[in-house]
Amino acid sequence: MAAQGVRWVRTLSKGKWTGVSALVSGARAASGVSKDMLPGPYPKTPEERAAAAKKYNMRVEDYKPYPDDGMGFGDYPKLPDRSQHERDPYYTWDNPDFRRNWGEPMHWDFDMFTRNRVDTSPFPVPWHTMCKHILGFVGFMLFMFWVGEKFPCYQPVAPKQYPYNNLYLERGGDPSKEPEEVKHYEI
Amino acid sequence: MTPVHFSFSAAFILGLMGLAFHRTHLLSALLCLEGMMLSLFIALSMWSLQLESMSYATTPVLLLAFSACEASAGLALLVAATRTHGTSHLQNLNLLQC
Amino acid sequence: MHLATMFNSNLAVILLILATPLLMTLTPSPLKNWAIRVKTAIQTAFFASLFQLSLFLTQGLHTTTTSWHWMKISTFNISLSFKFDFYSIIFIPVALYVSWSILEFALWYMHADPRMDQFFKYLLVFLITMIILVTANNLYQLFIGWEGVSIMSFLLISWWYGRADANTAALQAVIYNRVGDIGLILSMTWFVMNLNTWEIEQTFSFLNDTPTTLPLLGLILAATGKSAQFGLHPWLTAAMEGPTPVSALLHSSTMVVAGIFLLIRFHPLIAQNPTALTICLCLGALSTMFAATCALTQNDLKKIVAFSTSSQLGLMMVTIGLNQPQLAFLHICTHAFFKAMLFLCSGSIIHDFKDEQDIRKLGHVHALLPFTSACMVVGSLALTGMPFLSGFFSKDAIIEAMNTSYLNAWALTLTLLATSFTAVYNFRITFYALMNFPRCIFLPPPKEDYSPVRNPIKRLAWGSILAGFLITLNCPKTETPILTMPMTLKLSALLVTILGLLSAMWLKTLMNKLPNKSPASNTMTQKSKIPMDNPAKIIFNFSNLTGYIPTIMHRMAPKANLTMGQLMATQLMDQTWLEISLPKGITSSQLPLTKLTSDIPRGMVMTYLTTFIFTTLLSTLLLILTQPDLPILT
Amino acid sequence: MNPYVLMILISSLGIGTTLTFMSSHWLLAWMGLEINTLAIIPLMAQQHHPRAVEATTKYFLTQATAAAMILFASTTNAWMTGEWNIQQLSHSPSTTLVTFALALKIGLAPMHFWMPEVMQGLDLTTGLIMATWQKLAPFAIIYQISSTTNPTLLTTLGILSTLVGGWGGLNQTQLRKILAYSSIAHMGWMIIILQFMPKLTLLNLMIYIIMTSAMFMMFKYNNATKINYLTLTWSKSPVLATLTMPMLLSLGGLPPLTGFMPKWLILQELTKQNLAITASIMALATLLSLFFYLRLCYAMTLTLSPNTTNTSSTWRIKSPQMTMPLATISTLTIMLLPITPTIFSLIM
Amino acid sequence: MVYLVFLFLLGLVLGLIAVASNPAPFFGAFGLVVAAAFGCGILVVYGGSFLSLILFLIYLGGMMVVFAYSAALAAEPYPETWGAWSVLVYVIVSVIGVLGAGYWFVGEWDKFMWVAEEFMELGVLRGDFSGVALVYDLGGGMLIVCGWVLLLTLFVVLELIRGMGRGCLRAI
Repeated sequence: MAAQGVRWVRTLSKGKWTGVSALVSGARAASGVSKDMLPGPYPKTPEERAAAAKKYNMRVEDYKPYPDDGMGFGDYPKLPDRSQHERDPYYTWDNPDFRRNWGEPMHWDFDMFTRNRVDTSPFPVPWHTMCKHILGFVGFMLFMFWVGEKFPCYQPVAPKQYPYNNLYLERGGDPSKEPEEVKHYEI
Repeated sequence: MTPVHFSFSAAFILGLMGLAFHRTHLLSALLCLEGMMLSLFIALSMWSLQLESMSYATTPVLLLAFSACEASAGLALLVAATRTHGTSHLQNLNLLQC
Repeated sequence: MHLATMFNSNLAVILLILATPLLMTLTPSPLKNWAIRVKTAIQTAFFASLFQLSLFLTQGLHTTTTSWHWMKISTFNISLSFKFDFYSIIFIPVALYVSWSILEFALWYMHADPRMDQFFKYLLVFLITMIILVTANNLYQLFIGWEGVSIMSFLLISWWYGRADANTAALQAVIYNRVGDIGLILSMTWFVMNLNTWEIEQTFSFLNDTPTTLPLLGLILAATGKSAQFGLHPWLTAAMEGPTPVSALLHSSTMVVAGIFLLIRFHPLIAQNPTALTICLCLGALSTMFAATCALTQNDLKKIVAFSTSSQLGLMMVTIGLNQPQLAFLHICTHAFFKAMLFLCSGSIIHDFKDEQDIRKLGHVHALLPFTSACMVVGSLALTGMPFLSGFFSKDAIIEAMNTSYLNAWALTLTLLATSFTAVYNFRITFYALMNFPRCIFLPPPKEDYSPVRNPIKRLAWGSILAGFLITLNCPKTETPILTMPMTLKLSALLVTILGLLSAMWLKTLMNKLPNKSPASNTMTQKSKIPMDNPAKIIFNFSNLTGYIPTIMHRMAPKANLTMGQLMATQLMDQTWLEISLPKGITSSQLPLTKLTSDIPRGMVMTYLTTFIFTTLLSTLLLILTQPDLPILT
Repeated sequence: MNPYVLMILISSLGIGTTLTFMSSHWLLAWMGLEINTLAIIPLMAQQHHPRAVEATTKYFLTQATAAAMILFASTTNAWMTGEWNIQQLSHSPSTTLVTFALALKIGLAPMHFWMPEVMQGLDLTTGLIMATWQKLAPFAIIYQISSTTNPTLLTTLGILSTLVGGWGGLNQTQLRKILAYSSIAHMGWMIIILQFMPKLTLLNLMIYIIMTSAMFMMFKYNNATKINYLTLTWSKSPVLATLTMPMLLSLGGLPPLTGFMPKWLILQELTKQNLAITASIMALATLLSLFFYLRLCYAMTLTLSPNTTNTSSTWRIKSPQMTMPLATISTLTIMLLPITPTIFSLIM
Repeated sequence: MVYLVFLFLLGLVLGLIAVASNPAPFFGAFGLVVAAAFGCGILVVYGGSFLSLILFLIYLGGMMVVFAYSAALAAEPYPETWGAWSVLVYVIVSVIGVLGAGYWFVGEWDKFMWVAEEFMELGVLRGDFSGVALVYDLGGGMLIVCGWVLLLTLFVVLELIRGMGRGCLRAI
């Protein structure tokens, strides 16, 4: 399609009206997939399976179609859900960006497993352990914050000070005696 | 509804029915059309006669002229259809169906 | 000329100077040495901004200027207005100073890149949006700056767009930031609906007894996204995939503090809401502790520095939670200097060692790059809060304020723990990267005597040493500081740091006696499960794999979303809507009618007239029957 | 055909319609209709091939029946009320009869069967007259009796016509039949608004005539009578092929084009009269028509004819046909919407 | 007189039934003639003798010639009369329909008497006679229209049946 577009832009830019025909044929190409590009019917017999495997460039033992449950996958092979990220980065792939060779059958959800989407490489730590640990960590932190909120911490920075000579009378001191002077500062 | 009114209405509707339910000939259809025109002629005449309106007495004549024109055009079509289709049967006029 | 006018027009001068290189690119012929002009423009802008700063410091001017009414929707008014107060006037020179240094460094770092001019343009646009953000007086302008820095961050992280990792990191940055934006947009909507204004000052005064928890939660979410607090933090460390100048400028010193800056701007609102304060405090403490823990076991040089950034951002958040916005701002400013310098030093080391980032493979740098190493040590010390370096002034004040406040005990504990961890990971960088003997081959031997390398680092080193003192000196105090406190409290920050340092050195000696077997790093490459047989290993793995959060979140969320999308596209749309109900359903319902319509006329004149007569007679009869008083019967 | 005879026929065609326009007397209106019918008959049959004669015969029979019915109804009215004036058709059975007779004349839904077949038998020029000019005289009468007709009847006729016009056209590959069904659907739109705002009927008729004329002229220019001829249009006249797509969409009533104007105003008026359901049904029924217009667009612009070389040289041959009317009318077909207020104020 | 009028009206309807019941064109034409004749009778009874004359002359004199020619053109070997089953069904259904409708619609059978009584004897001044003459005076426009349409019909007919050597019927 892009090639068509380039072609008619080029022809139009020459100032020739032949661009119109390119436009029309280009538009025709844009009008959808042909039926050859769609998957064929679900293979039932072993011969059909072999033919389908050959059609998709696969060995018969690797070939496994999607279940025929009316979802319209037809004879398209069901490939394992493995991300491109998992593939060998040092192998010389035909298409290094996608880590994929020409003629290799494409996963039905290929765009879901490209390198910056879903990663299926094995975990260094089991999945459940990871989940348990992270949930435990967050739960513990939340709990401790709750505890910390219940028992807040306050560090007094100076002894308590009261007026009237440190509440001399109120503390039951002798009113007749002159209370000793209390100084809260020193110079 | 007076009997006269009823009579020409019945005559007209009978003509119309005949036109619609015709079976074979285009000519029958044209005859029915002519019958309808006849009943209309009588209706118009009776109307002007009953109301004694002199100026309306011309209308049946005018109607008659137009119906004559229509009839002759219909007959011409009959001839033309017979020429092209080889027959005047209306069932044969079915080239244009989908 | 009137002083205030000069003061106000200073920003226009700065923006004009910054925009000049951008305007110059409009000329049809490409300019040579365009990148240098950018650097010069920023340098000039910095000096120009000093004028405003000096006016502020001497005269205490701070103003708000409204220059243009942007749009007006009934009573709701959006205007172009700038705010020149303590925060923006201090921040602009700091940002310009740091950017100047970093851009000069980038002249050397990116010199081999064919699209260097574009890189500088991105950085310049980024800087302009950042200035728009900090000077904004209303939320609309702030939002423009906010989104501007996000976009530039996205573009700059994926600068090496051929690398899938860079793309992933850029996507992470943009997605996490969008999550934060939800909060900002929520708050903006709330302000419009309840207060009918976006002017920040007006929101404080218009508020009377309206519960503000919801917009504040939105703002905290926004800050969480932008400033990489716990939960939305993974993008910050992933962003290290970008070029080092980008990490230095965006992801340590300027852009990431935008979230904290937003909260500082809205501080009068937060101060009245205990819930928001508590959330800030706890979130900040959790973030600083978590990031420091992760930094402990990382082996990537830039990643350690990135986690330390994350940790310091958490500390700033804690300060917001302490109701001390000025201290948070102080920490933003001082942090900008030494964190930028640490990144530049790391960049210099990485570049000289042929893109080697693993600190286990570096070593002996102190002899090969003595100047860089010295500055790195200065930066590390400033980060840990060595007295009288710039980090001390902010960090010590924060810890002090914490100790003397009435607050959540666990938050205090975590923050102190994180402070001690700061010493541990900084020691680790110094010990592994700078000391000892070299552990890899480097040819040709690294050199550091290029002026674009030395000068920026030198400038930032001066900043790291002096900035804290200078800013503290000129910082007007809004709250009465606590003047007396026990000796232990006053020294607690230093004490925990020294404690951390000592424990790190003790661990190092312990490690030297162990057989040289790392539990994780060896087995990682073999793709087998790591044994989790004792608590130490569990904690180590948790820290080394950064809390498993990237693994879990970055696998589960895309998979769930993409699978759902696939199911919706195939099953709901294709199989149900398209195949059964809509197009196919319409087809099957219309087809019989279509066939009927075209089958009735068989080309017979009889059909036409019969339908005509039947329809006519039937409707006339119906008419007569339904209306029996018609004059037809007379 | 002899030019003098042609002149007589064409002028009679005009005289008939004019007589109907100017008369307020049923008899004179009937005479106008008759003259009109008589005048077009030789034009229809001028090719003298069997299909043309057959179409003419069918047309003649239906039109004569309808005309007789009109006269019968008006006579009944005169018998009952003594009134010959067209606008004073107060006897309601007569009104019903006249409505149906006129519906037969213009081809509304249950009485539409003659329309596609007659169109199919004609050449494109006569088809153009058939689809446009021949509608004028009946509409002149319909417009005058609009105040006395039965609303339920009109609504039923209108909805049915729009639906049948859509359904009928879906199955067609013959352009003239498609246009006939399109005409039926448009007639439905005109009839449904008649009781509420007869001016809109006239507006719709005007726009319909413009659009249909444009389509007929386009087909005439390309000598296209089947869908698959359309696929060659681009090689004959690329600009026209491009223009035809908006023309077809205008016929379907899509917004920025002329055809949207009457539909818009009619739907608005219906909604104002609290007939939202009727309006929705009409709008949905138009989607059926839109489908076959889109099919024409698709065939024309997105497909190539498989049997001819895809040469683009034929467009260089200058067509001897007159293109000025086509150019004018296609411009009108596409671009009249912006001056809706002007037209609206002119017609009101 | 009442019975005469009733008879004429009945004859008119029966004539139309004869036409509409679709016999062969011969018989259809015959039915039309009968109907026209009864129609003339009605007109005469109601005092329209001039109109009656026009109808009689034009229909029976002019039109029938044309119809006879055309009937010969569309001749068939075994024409159907009213006795044929298919036609008879039509006749019976029509008669029943007319009777039913008449019972249903026609209310006042006595009301038509006044017309008959008023025009009992022939007067000198006939309304229809002078009325028709008005076409040359006040209705001149109508006369022109009629003339024009007759001319038009001439050309229409000529155009329609023009064409030598087409089809199976040829101009001899």
